[in-house]
Amino acid sequence: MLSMSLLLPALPEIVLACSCMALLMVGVFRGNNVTRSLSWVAVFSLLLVGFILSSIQTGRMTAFGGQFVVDDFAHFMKWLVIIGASLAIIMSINFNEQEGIARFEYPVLILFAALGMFMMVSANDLISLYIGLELQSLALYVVAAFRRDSLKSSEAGLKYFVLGALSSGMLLYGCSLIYGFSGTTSFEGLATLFKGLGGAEPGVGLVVGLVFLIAGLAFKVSAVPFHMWTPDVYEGAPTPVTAFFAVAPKVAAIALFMRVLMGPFGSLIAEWQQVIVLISIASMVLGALAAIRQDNIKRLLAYSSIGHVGYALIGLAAGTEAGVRGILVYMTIYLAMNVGTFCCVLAMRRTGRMVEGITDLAGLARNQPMLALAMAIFMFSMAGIPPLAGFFGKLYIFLAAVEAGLYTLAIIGVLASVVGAYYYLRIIKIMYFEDPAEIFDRTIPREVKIILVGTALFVTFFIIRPGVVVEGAASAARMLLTG
Amino acid sequence: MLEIGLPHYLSVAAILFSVGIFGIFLNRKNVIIILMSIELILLAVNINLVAFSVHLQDLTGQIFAMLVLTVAAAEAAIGLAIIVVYFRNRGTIAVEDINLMKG
Amino acid sequence: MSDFPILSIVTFLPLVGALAILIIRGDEEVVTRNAKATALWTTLITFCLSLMLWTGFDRTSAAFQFVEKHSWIESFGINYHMGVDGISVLFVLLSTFLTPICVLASWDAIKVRVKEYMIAFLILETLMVGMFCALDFVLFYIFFEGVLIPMFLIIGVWGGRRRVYAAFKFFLYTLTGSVLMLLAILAIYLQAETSDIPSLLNFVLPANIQNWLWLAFFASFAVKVPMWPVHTWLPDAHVEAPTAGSVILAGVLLKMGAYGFLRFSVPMLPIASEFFTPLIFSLSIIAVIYTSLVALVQLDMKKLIAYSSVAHMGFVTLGIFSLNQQGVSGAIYQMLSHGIVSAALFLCVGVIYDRIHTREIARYGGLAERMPVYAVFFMVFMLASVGLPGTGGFIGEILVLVGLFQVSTWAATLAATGLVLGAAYMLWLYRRVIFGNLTKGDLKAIKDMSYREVAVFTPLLVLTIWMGVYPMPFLEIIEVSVANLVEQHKTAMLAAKTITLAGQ
Amino acid sequence: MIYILAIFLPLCGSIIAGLFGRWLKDKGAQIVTCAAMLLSAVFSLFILNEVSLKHEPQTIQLFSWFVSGAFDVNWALRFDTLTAVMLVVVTVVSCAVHFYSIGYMHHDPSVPRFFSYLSLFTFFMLMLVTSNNFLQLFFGWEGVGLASYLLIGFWYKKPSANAAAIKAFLVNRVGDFGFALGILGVFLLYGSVDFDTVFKATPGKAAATMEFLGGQFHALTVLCLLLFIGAMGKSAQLGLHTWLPDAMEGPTPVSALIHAATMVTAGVFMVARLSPMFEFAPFALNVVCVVGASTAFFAATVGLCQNDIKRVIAYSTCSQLGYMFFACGVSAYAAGIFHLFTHAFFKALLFLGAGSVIHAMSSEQDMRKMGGIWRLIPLTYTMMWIGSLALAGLPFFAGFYSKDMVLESAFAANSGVGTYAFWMGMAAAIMTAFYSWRLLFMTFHGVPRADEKTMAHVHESPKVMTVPLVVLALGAIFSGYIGYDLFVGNSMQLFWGQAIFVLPTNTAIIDAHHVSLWVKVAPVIVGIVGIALAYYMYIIRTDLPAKVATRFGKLYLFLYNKWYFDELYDRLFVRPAKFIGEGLWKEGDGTMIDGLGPDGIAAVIRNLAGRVSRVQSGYVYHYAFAMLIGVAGLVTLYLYTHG
Amino acid sequence: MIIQAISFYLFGFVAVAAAVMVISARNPVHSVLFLILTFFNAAGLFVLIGAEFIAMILVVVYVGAVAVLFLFVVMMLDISFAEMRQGFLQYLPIGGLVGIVLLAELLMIGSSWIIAPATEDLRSFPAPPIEQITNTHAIGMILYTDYIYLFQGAGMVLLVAMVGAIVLTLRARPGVRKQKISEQINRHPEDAIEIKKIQPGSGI
Repeated sequence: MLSMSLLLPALPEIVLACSCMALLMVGVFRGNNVTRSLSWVAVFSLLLVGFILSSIQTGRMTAFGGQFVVDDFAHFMKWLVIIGASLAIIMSINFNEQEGIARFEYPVLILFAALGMFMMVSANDLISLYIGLELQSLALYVVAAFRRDSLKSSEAGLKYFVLGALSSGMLLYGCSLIYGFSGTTSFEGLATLFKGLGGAEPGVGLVVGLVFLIAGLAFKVSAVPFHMWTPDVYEGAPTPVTAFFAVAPKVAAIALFMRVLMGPFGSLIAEWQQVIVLISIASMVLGALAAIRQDNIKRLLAYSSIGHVGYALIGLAAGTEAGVRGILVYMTIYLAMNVGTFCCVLAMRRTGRMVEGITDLAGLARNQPMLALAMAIFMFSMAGIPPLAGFFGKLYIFLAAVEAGLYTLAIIGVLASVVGAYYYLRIIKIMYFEDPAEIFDRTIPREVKIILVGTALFVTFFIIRPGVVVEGAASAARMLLTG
Repeated sequence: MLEIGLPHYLSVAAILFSVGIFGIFLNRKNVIIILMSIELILLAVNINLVAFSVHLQDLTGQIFAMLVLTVAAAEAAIGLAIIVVYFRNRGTIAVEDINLMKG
Repeated sequence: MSDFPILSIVTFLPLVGALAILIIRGDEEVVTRNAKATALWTTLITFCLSLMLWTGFDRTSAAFQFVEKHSWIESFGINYHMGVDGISVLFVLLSTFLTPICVLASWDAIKVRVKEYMIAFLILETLMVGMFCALDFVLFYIFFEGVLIPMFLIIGVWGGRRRVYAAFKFFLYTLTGSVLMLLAILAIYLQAETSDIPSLLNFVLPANIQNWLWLAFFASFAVKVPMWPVHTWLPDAHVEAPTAGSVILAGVLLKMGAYGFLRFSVPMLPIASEFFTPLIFSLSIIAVIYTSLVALVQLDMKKLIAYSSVAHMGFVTLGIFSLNQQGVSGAIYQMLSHGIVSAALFLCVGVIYDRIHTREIARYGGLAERMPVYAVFFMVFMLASVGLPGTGGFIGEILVLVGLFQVSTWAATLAATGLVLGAAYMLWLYRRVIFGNLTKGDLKAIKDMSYREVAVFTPLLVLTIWMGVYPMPFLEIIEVSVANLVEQHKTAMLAAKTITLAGQ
Repeated sequence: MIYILAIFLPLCGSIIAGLFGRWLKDKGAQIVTCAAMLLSAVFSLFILNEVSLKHEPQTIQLFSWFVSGAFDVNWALRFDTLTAVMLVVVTVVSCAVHFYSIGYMHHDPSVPRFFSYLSLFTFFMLMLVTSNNFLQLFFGWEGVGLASYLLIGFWYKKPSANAAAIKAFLVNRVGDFGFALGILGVFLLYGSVDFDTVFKATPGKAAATMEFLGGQFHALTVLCLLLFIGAMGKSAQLGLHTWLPDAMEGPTPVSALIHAATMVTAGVFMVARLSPMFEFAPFALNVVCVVGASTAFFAATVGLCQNDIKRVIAYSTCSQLGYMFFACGVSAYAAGIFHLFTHAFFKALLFLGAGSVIHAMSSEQDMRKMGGIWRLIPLTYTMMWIGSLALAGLPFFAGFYSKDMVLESAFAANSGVGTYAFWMGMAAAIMTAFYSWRLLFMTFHGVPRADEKTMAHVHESPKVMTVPLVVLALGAIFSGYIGYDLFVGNSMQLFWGQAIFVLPTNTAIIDAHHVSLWVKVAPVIVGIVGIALAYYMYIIRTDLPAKVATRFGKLYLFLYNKWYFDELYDRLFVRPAKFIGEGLWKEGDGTMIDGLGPDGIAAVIRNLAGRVSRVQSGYVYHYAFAMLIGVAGLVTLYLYTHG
Repeated sequence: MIIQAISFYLFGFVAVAAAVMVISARNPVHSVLFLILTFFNAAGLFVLIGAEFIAMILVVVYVGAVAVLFLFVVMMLDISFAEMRQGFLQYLPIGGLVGIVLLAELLMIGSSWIIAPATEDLRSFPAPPIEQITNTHAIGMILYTDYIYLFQGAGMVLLVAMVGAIVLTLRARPGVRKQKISEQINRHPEDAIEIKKIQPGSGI
């Protein structure tokens, strides 16, 4: 008999799973006309989960025989997931209604995805890693194709699914090799094993398995060369879904990345550092280059997110506490910037129809100065220009890189950020320097407006008290590494 | 040669894995074939897992394989659903036609 | 007095003004009028407040003054640390002085989106002043880099025909340099485990990494100065920026690079500075001669003055890396006077640009007839730019040359050719614009300067002459800090030599 | 107080006339500036009396100019005999020119501006001569350059005037370039730029060497040569003389004041002022001497063939400056200054006279279009005679005393360069006489060559113009006689006091009193020969000049075109500078730096971006393939590096 | 031993051959059938190695459910096989090269594998000897206890798959007549018939 106290660490997940099912039931019985209230309930249940999360949080705890772990790191990342998921739901409410896809399954699926992410973040075993990943992925495949009458959306879903399945296959193959050559799937077991090696090279099979595992995870964070799905899916999926894709799964996947590489494989850094460095460089460079020629804002943001992941991976490549801290700060800020930006994209609507061309933003500064200002803030922030928050993200990442002696990586990183700045500036240019195009509808839903203002303020005034986020990230990072 | 050990199973798995991968990127005809290729990959993984499990005399691998099977089934369901949706919109599921978005 | 946060107030008051403008509502005309008024008053008050720095500054001390320190990012020991010394205080004043002038100069010239324009300028002022006051590396970098944002918008939104190209070039060029500097800052931070500038000034960095760090700083500051061959953004940015933008660009932003050299490269990386001095000298001298020759053949007034700025800043870098009292003081002085004079020259171009809407030199000629007052102002600033004794330009140049001559006669001689070439292009410009026969039709009805314009120019004129005839009040402020800097550099070099000797 | 007033009154006048010219109107501006000038002149005479005759040199410290470390410069006024003499020259001539200008410029629309400039010039000139350190000297130096620039370009609508103004400023700048380097060197060597400190320390530095441009040289020689480059620029010596003839584009009073009497002599003044340094740099002195002598000869040859009345006088000035320099070059500074003193009067007289002629001829300056007007403007005619006689050095006119003294000193120096200077001076003297009378004859005699209308207008100038002429004429007649004793005669030592320093071994000027008779007489004789020749060619055989010109066509053209200096400089400096500038701009900045730098990189990146975008083909199998390559690549990489 | 070897090679060879056919068959229906063949052979391999439970699951789940689902969809979508595209061979050289490199590497790992030391101690759930307890039994003992978390997780995955499949494909078509028994039974005449009183002679 499992006593309740043993389940306590997983209480948020349990609550989340229950609310998923409950909402599903309600939806099934009440139909699509309760979608709006259901969405709000979903948001509240997420917040409730967050509340539980915060109230039970005391140090590092494991459950289910060590397959599940919660610590400050998980706590931090879960909060990001909660925020990302909540905002994705809120952003979608009006959008889905306007697009005629307001169905009650949407919030439920997002909740399922969030549950998957929770499992990923708390994974302490290769199997729980896989299950969490799949739970998340399956939900995401569906929401990507959620606008099922749209060719683009279904194509996005199809591409995402095919490539996602392939990546799962690779990841699994890697897991199987790791399991086979180490005899365990438990992270703790692996950690003990590798520590026991005392710096000696592990078997080839293990490392090849690790490479496959990295490839699978790199797919989820859309790092080059496993990124190819990203632009197409971002473009095809409904905008709130894209916003969700851009933040929550990335947060979860990168958390998993850290959890795996810094945890059990921490002492094998010599084996994987090179791989991460290569992936990171490729992501930064490609993210910067490919975005230049884009005309669709969602595609552009896709490449932008590829670039951002490249930066985040710098912190991973550093393989230090500072690196982890940098990633956490980076992802927090990244989340705010991206959600904000997608709110702006949501506001791009003419006579009730979405427009996604970058040129449609022309002269926005004249027509809707506040919207343009917010967008400009996000763009400058993404380019990493101080005093906006994006700068701090890069600051901590590069601090970690320099500390770890990864000078070449850091230099390539900053140079790529300059190239990347070009396309962010291009958007600002179009908004501010060009003659106004046709005006957008002025009916931005109130929720979206609030999110927009909130994220913009966060990005702008992050500078005043960066400590709040940074300290949290620091303690999370410490816990990830020291346990 | 006659002594059948772990390497043999691993080799079969590796070959199946490769065949599956070949199937994905050499296929131009039908998305469903791709789905089947994925099933092949997962099968390869399962062979690996089971082989290791038996070799290590550890049940974890078999549990893992079972879960993989479960997930694979779920994945197939979703995949087929997406293909159906796509087919309804596009009228074809030829892989070569799935390139509305690019660049 | 000591706990009155004067620096923070001077820094952030413009930001408050910007927020005030932001919340102005109403129809276009009212907003425009109120925005202008608010901006003007804010900048004027800021300037008046900043005069407290002038009066309250202890001229006998090389220490940082008006220091404020609050913890900011605790776990990293990064503080909000502000303060000024003799090197920086005058730049603060220069910034606060030029901004109201810019606002006034834009009064009628800017007709669209005035509100945004004024906000951009006020933010720019905050960032500029903050940069000169920052005593924490990270804080410094934030201000240093943040300047790009408002400037990018100012050039891009209110600029000329090729404004987009110019704005991008400006932004990306300077960004490239800055990000490399950021890495250097981080490396220093990790070495010294502090980002506090006063502490870092006394921290000895290992000799083997100094060169790399120096190059990273160089990448940033050289672009900002700008030094040859990374100067090409400047002519474009200047030409396309609105008048006030050019004024700030030439008046303050160019000084940021040289200030960086003074504040960081020289004191923190003494060995590398010494090592790279020949490089700096070569580039600066090329800049002086090269850009002077290029200025000679310009067809666009602003471009000509922009190129002349490059040449003048060449003197500044020469002075700084002379690493002696006269050279460094002269460099600072040259920066100040160039800040005033080039600003005034750009304003001069702006005056006629506002009337005829072209900057092409060939479209002008014979303005002296219709615009005698303008001719006089232009003349004085032109001569100051030429470095005529009795104007601010002279003091800086001669001090730089005095300092330089002690280090390298070659460098001084070659740099001095800049005096001849400088006179050539400026006089020729003046002749083509002001002198000659007034033949062009649209010039016949051109009006002389209005009272507002005279009000803009008069303080600049007074300062130019003052700085030339009685520069002591300025030099006094500079001297002690520079002496301290030079002394420290010497000590550091001595220590380095001893270590090398001991190592052998 | 008087000392200070003497210097700053012109500045006040200038500022008042300049700023308030619009309200004061022409009259007011004239009154203010002339009154200031007159007072200043009176004070100067007083100062001369105090300082030179009562031997009370003094220095007035005003305030600190700038201090940077050891580099300490003060505003100060130094009054010694050299200064006092210059003060008198400057203020008196300036005063005369001010008054003259009232008449000469009364048609001009911007009279206040003109007077403001004139007074400003005077102020700078006074600052120059009273400077107590190198920097202040430089201040005045550049200041007069500025004023000269302004005044040459006074008629800003005339393109030629603008060109001349710029040329004047730029050529002067070239000189100043040397001057500035000299100052830097002085500071490096002495650690100070105060005259007193420097002069005191000079004997101790006589053997010092310094590094300059990679070589070790005798320090004082280097410094003196550098400083002399400055003097060459300002005093239009060979090589840097090209601006002076062009400067005649300015109003004639300006030519009289600046380009004859005062500013151009600043170089001579400087050499005399720095005599304590030059004395220890014999090589530099030799250079000064050779340059001066060459200039004297060169300018005289060019003067032979010019047709513009003012240009003739300008080349004459150039030539006379050469005399002064070679006097200094043989350590006869006093003789140089003496010639400067007398020359100021008669050359200003000649210019103002020429101005009067031009005024009469309705602004005609070409002598070929004059002639036969001596009856119409007798007073001017007389004045020109007096000026020419003084210039030619005929006995008892001012030039006689000073020029003879210069030539005798050169001869008495008894050195190679001295002898060279002497013979060059003699050659120049005969040409001087020739072209002076050529000028007189072409302008005043013969048949009128101007058109009817002009001739009908010819009239004597008003009083306000002629009175200054008379004053200067008096100077041109008597200054030599009066000054001889004080400047170069027996009272010499006492008169100059500490102002001029001559090494006891350099005795040229004392020996000059004891040279053989033929040396003393020769200048007069060659003067008369020159006059006779001119008379023969321009009065008796009026067809001869044309014949000579065709006979020696090449030579004539060579001289007529001023030895092709302008063309040479144009080819050598101006055009290459523009060409290089254009090249650097278009090719250097445009093609090279931008092409390889920002624009080039941007193009490459855009190109790459296009390629990268094309890779994103939209086909799932490509994407899968990319993943496969990725994973295969990483595995291979690992096996390769670790296997 | 020989039998075991022969069986292994038989199963292995057929599985691989069928897999190749899966991806190269022109007709998708054939592909599905070959897939089923592959699975059967894989199941055979599992039995051979002693993991009979997994083998059974494989047959039941895959052959019984998944493969049939595939078949169903293939039939439903009714692709015309006439328009077979060429281009298959276009990428073969490079693709094949990469694939073969990867395969070679994997095979190398498989054959030269070294199991890390100390794996004995790391095993979470050592398999009990087959003599004491059957494979199925052993799995059953841990699946619902120690692996309850993952089991539940897998359940959620299936739930999501179900929801997802429905959400994507189910559409309420207008005009489809459905039998609603409760409504039919609860009908009253009043609901069905409306009686209108018509004035005689006025017409309708």
